[in-house]
Amino acid sequence: MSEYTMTALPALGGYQASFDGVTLQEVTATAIVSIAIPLGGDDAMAKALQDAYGTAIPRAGHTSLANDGATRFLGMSSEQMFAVFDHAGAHALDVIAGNLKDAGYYTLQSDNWVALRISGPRSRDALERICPIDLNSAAFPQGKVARTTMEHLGVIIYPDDTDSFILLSGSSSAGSFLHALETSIHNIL
Amino acid sequence: MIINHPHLGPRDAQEFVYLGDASLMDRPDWQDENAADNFHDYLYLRDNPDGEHRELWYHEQGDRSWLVVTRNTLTHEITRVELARDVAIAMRRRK
Amino acid sequence: MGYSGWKVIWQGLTGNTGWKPAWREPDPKPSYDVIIVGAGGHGLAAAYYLAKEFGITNVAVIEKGWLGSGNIGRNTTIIRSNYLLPGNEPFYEFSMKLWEGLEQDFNYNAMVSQRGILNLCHSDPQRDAFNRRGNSMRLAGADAVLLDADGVREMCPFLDFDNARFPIKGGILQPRGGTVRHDAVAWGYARGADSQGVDIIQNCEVTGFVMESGVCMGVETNRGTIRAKKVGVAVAGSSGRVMAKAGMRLPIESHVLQAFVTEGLKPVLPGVITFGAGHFYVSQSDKGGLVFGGDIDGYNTYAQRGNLPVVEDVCEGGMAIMPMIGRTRLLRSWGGIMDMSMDGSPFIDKTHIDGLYFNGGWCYGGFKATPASGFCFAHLLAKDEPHPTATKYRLDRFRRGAMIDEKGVGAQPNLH
Amino acid sequence: MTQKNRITGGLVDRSTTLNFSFNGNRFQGHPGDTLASALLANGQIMMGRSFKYHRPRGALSAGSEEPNALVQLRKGSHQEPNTRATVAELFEGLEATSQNHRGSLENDFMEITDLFSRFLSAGFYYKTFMWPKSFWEKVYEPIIRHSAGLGRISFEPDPDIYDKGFLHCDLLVIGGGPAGLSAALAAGRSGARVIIADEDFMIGGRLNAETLEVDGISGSEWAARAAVELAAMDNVRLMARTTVYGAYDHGIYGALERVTDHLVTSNGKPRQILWRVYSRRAVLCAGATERPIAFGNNDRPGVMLAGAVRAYANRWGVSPGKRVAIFTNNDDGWRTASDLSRQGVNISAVIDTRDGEPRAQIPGATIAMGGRVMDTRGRKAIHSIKLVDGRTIDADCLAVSGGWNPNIHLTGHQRGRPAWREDISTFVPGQDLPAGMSVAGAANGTFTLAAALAEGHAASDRALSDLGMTPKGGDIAKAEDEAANVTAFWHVSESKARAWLDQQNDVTVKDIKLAHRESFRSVEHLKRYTTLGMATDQGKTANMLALALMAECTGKTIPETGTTIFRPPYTPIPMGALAGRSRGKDFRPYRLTPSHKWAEEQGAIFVTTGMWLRSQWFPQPGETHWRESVDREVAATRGSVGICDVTTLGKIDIQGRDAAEFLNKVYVNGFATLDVGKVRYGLMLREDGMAMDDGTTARLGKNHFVMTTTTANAGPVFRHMEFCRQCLWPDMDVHLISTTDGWAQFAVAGPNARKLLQKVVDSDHSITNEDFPFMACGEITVCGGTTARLFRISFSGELAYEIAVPARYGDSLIRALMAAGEEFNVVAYGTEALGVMRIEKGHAAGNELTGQTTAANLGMGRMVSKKKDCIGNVLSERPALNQDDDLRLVGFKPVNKSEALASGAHFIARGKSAVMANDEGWMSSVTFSPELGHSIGLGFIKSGQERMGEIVRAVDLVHNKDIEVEIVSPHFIDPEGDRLRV
Repeated sequence: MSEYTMTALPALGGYQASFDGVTLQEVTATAIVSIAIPLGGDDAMAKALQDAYGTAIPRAGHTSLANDGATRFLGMSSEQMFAVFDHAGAHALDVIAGNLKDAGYYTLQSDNWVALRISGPRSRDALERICPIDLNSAAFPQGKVARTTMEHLGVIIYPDDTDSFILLSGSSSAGSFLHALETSIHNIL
Repeated sequence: MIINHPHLGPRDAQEFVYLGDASLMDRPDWQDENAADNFHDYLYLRDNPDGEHRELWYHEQGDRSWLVVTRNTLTHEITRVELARDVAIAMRRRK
Repeated sequence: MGYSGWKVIWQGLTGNTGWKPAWREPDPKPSYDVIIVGAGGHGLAAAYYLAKEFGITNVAVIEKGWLGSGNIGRNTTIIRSNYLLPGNEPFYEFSMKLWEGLEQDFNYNAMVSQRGILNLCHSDPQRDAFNRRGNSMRLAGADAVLLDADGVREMCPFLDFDNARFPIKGGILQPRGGTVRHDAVAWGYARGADSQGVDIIQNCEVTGFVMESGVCMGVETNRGTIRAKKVGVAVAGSSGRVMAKAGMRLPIESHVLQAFVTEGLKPVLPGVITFGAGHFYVSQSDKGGLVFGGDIDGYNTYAQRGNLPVVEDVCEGGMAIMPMIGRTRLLRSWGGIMDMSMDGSPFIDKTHIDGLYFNGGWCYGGFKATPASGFCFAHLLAKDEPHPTATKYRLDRFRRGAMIDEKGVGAQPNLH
Repeated sequence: MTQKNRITGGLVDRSTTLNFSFNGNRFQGHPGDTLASALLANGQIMMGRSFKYHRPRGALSAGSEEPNALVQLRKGSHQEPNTRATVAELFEGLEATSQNHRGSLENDFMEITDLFSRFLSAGFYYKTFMWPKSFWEKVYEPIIRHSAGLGRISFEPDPDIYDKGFLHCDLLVIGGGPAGLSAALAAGRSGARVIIADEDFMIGGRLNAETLEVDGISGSEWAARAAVELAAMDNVRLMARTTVYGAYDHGIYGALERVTDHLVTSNGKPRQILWRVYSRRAVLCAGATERPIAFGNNDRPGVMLAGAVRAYANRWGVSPGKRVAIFTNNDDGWRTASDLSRQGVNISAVIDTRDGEPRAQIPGATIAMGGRVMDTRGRKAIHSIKLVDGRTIDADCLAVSGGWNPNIHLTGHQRGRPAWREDISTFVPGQDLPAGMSVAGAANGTFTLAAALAEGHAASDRALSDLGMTPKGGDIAKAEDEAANVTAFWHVSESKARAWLDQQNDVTVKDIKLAHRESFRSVEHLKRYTTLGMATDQGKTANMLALALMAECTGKTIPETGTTIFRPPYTPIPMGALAGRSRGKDFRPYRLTPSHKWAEEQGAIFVTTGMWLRSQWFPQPGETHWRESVDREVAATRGSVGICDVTTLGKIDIQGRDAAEFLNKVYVNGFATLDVGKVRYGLMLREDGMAMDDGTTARLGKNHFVMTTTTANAGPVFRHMEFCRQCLWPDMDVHLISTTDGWAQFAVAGPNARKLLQKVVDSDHSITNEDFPFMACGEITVCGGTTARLFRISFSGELAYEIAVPARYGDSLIRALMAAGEEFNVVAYGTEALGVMRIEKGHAAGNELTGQTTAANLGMGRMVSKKKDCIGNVLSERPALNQDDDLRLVGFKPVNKSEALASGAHFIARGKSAVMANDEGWMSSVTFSPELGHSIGLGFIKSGQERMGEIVRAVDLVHNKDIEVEIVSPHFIDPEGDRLRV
């Protein structure tokens, strides 16, 4: 056993704050694994996903949910999806690889991203100040995902509940991203 | 500008990075006897039309796909948007 | 008629009714020694110097619209000779020297104002690059001064030194840089050329070239055929579509560069300032407006208008270095079409077609080059050999691998 | 002071009184007032000075087209120049001052320019100030610059904050007048997503300025009720104080919302919001702007637009004068007379350029049909007017109406050309409107109320049908069509005195004639030569008249003479709003490495590299100069072991059956043969043969590689490889994803690097020289099972590794490494020490990879494989890139060891003069080498490889330095690389 212990430090130290009509919190212990579909391997991947998770390959811009509801697949492009699921530690890759076998190429992405949930009746008002995507519940219902840019930062956004959105942005700029969100909230209140 | 992405629908062109004429997909054969001239024309010469222009846009703040956008350089009207990869595969079939 | 203060006073006393037209509005003659296509700054300057320096006065300048309607009338009026590469620096320094004697030369006050141009740097590598460039300038006989942060602060105390995302580490100053009243340059050259017998033919669009056994013998226009021994094309912005009429493909793309001016203000800026960590450069016009610009929009276009992302990006750059202008209002924005070349440098060259000469590819640096470009193009048209300061601006340089790439970004026009 | 011009009626809240000051004088007004209406109410007619002749001026208009009444609003750092008093909403304590005068507003020393005006005609400055040459910058220009300009800025940072936002709608309605409200109601009731924006703080447009009725109630009341209905709809966003300033491609509009400008303070909230509106359809209902008539001294305070005078009376309960005269060429002017007369204002005369019967009975007024005003009297405010027939009439306010011009500006933002309509003698929107836009109401030349309401409703129905929605807008609001006949009349030719067109820039009828005489005849020449329409109002009230006059001069029709092109913004937009939050430290985001917190604790000095903040060096107690710290870090690393955070290097995960072949094509050197578990240095060219980027790529599995790029090129390289993958070789099975932020990576360098690492790497992974030799790589675990990657690569030239763990463990790892290194006196080193060691080692970096250098220039020509296809190899063979005297990267040291080299110096042969013709190259990187004890440098010099030992000069003219240097190998330390392999 090593004399040095490694402790995981969330990008924002587990940030959480509530404002009038908006709640903002860092989502920790979330694993993200990118799954690339080999050229010509769509059918094999479709089958693997069906067998392991009982769901289909999400089209780009859409998400699909495992039948146990625990894993959400984000369609990042026609040949790439992100698997998002609760998982502490750094071995998430093995989970996906174990389930989908050699149907895809897998890359650990958990630590590339900081994940924030913004929720509450005024969450759209706050996001309106930085997000070019139309977040109207009819235009952007649950089951959709978009990758775009907010305040010069790349962001992946998807609704995970009514008036609730998950935001993924680069972990190295987590502080600036949080600042952008907090500013938006300050500006609308 | 708005680019109507074949998979993602209308997105602000600000999410994209522009490269140039779609002819840049048609890279010459390095072993051709006229390779030097072919590469020169390929990399440096442009039709630069005033009117319909097929051009390459990269969805950097999106799905990372390269698109072939057909856009009018006088009016900016966009009449067609294709995935560059599909276009490239079709091009190779023709060859 | 000659212009002078006395003339202004005399005319004032006599009701300003004695002023003569600044130029004639002649009909095209059947033929000329030289036709220059494009009555923009470069075309008019070329005609002026053909007549004045090379004694060739049987010249027509043919313009699709009104004279000066191209980029000479829609730029940000900056003059400088702060280039790095040997292919460029001597040419731009030659241009600077011509600017310095221009008004007395063509008897028109173009308000050449050498209040200095300051490029800011924000990192050590940037400072090293400025050092290299400053030395290039000095080797070419130009002026260059390197400033540290304190030197910049002394000159422009209003810049954001204390709260900047990209701290100002210093800058390179060319004291002889500055601004010129852009329209007046076109008008001065037009008046000067016209007074020496050059025909400036406005609202005359070139529809084709007269080709006889592979030689260019003139131009077809909407006002008939006009023949000439030599045809020089200087239509930057439209080079692609005009040269296409001669069957040429060019190492050029057309892009739009937006420019901006604010409401008038009492004096704010000493000279020209450019931001080294964002896309923003600014000066103040004699009328008081802050004239500024930034990056090109980045997509091929012939439409003289841009879009919001670049508008906002440029203004962000402005606020980043000068937070004092927050309550100053943007009054007007406009766009000009740039000949963006494959290495960011221009062409002044014969084409492979006898009798057809080409001047273009100025990217967004054409205004400062106007006098030298006109002079060197006239030199080429008159003597059939390049002027000593413009020997590198050849159309075949990419085939040879002799690029003149100041920015080092390669064959992607929208990055230059 | 009493509000002597305040009359009955109006929409201001008289129950509340607001105090404000103008030029220090205290006044009172009411909520609902603008600064202009309040000043007029208080009898303050003169409000400013003109740009060129410093003529006394009052408000001409009651809206955003105002050329004259410009003031400096607020004080100190909040000072806001060139604010239109006619749109500035009054608030308690408002402070305004007039501008562009020396001395007081009333006694402006600069007014003498007016006496010399005959010498200052259009373009006079192009004809003089040329002698003596040196006088321009020194004398003439400073004088011009100080007398020109308008308001002053505070020179302090703008204390307010601004925000931006994005809105989406089916229908954007631009303008909240009758047509706009009608359109918005129709669309809103149909369930469409609607945004309706109006620049005014009170919705209703002209309805608030007129006495017309809609649906049997007053127009203003109807507008108020419509606003309430719209505000109540979830699918409608009603935006007052919001100017749609520009029409951009594909239905995108720019809009500025003024959130706190009408408040005493913005209380830390955004002052204004710059909205980007994505609309599927838009209807422009921007109304129309009245135009004046040109006649002698028509610029005096008190001469106003008739519609404005009517607006001040009807909306603000203010009569600008006690004896008001009207000068009109249309029926609309008469409404001003009857409306004011009905409110008991004395109308001294109505002068109508048309013959025929008076259009109304105005008690006590002199009626002059077929009459014309020739001149006015009264320097700081008119007191009388003179008619062409010689009559003089008392008037302290002259209301002028020359007809109305539709506000078609946004229809022209994409260079759509307007069309001429003879019947109303003005331009209306042409055919080529911006895609998705339609126009309704006065903006479309439909000047009467009932017709405007109907047109707005119809435009909405058409838009919705286009979008496949069912219009359910209900009935069109009912109203009468008022009389609105007009007969074109532009200027009074009998006037001898100067007649103004552009009042702000002082462009007169004479100037137009002069421009014509001097052949500045095209509209653009006219504008540029006379400065017509170039002022803050963009000639909204002037351009049409000037055009008509030029047409007269040339004998052409007005449409033949042309129109000027409209440019965004419709009204001026503060720079602060356009920048939004992106200023100061928020100009761009910060990227921080996983060891940032730890480095802060160590008191590290940080440097900005791109978006990243990196540790530059770690000062220790007692160190006073950065060189001390850096020299110590280098010495300690070369002497024992040092650690550097290299997380910022780009990391790209590359997988796929064809990954190896793919790398073979993007790198100039071979990768297909790289063994699993090995790392290789790779050089990437652009297609033009220039070096693009370099780095190491590790093969973790048969189909799995991890590439590192330079910090600066991480993005461009990724984009380039996606281009190659998707556009050039689409049938390759390769997949890319960035993992830059995912892994914390540290370089551990120095003779004791292995000993240190062995303490943190779990024992089941052997990293002995045998098991883990130079250029080995592998996936391991550290500190008891944490996933990690280890690469045996070296940038410093020492025995070195780079170790990576998932970013969340980065903080732990740096602490563990430093703790483990204590026994070896480990140091943390920053980018400076990194740079010193790479120069000592002769590695090229950013200063060498300038995008202008080939592999050959960098001394890596032999790496470029000729046996395979790779990006850049064909064009890298062009002659000019392969000459005998090509630049070559070599090392340099000063002949006199005590001298410091300078980066950016140029090389000149000894005995040659320092001119460009003798330029042989330049010094790209320099440093002091602690190991060698003197300054060393890397640089490019012609045929460098063949000139070892030669002495040349490094000339640094900008620092007046010229020293002799010796050309040496770029590998200053351990040229054989023995240290790497131990």
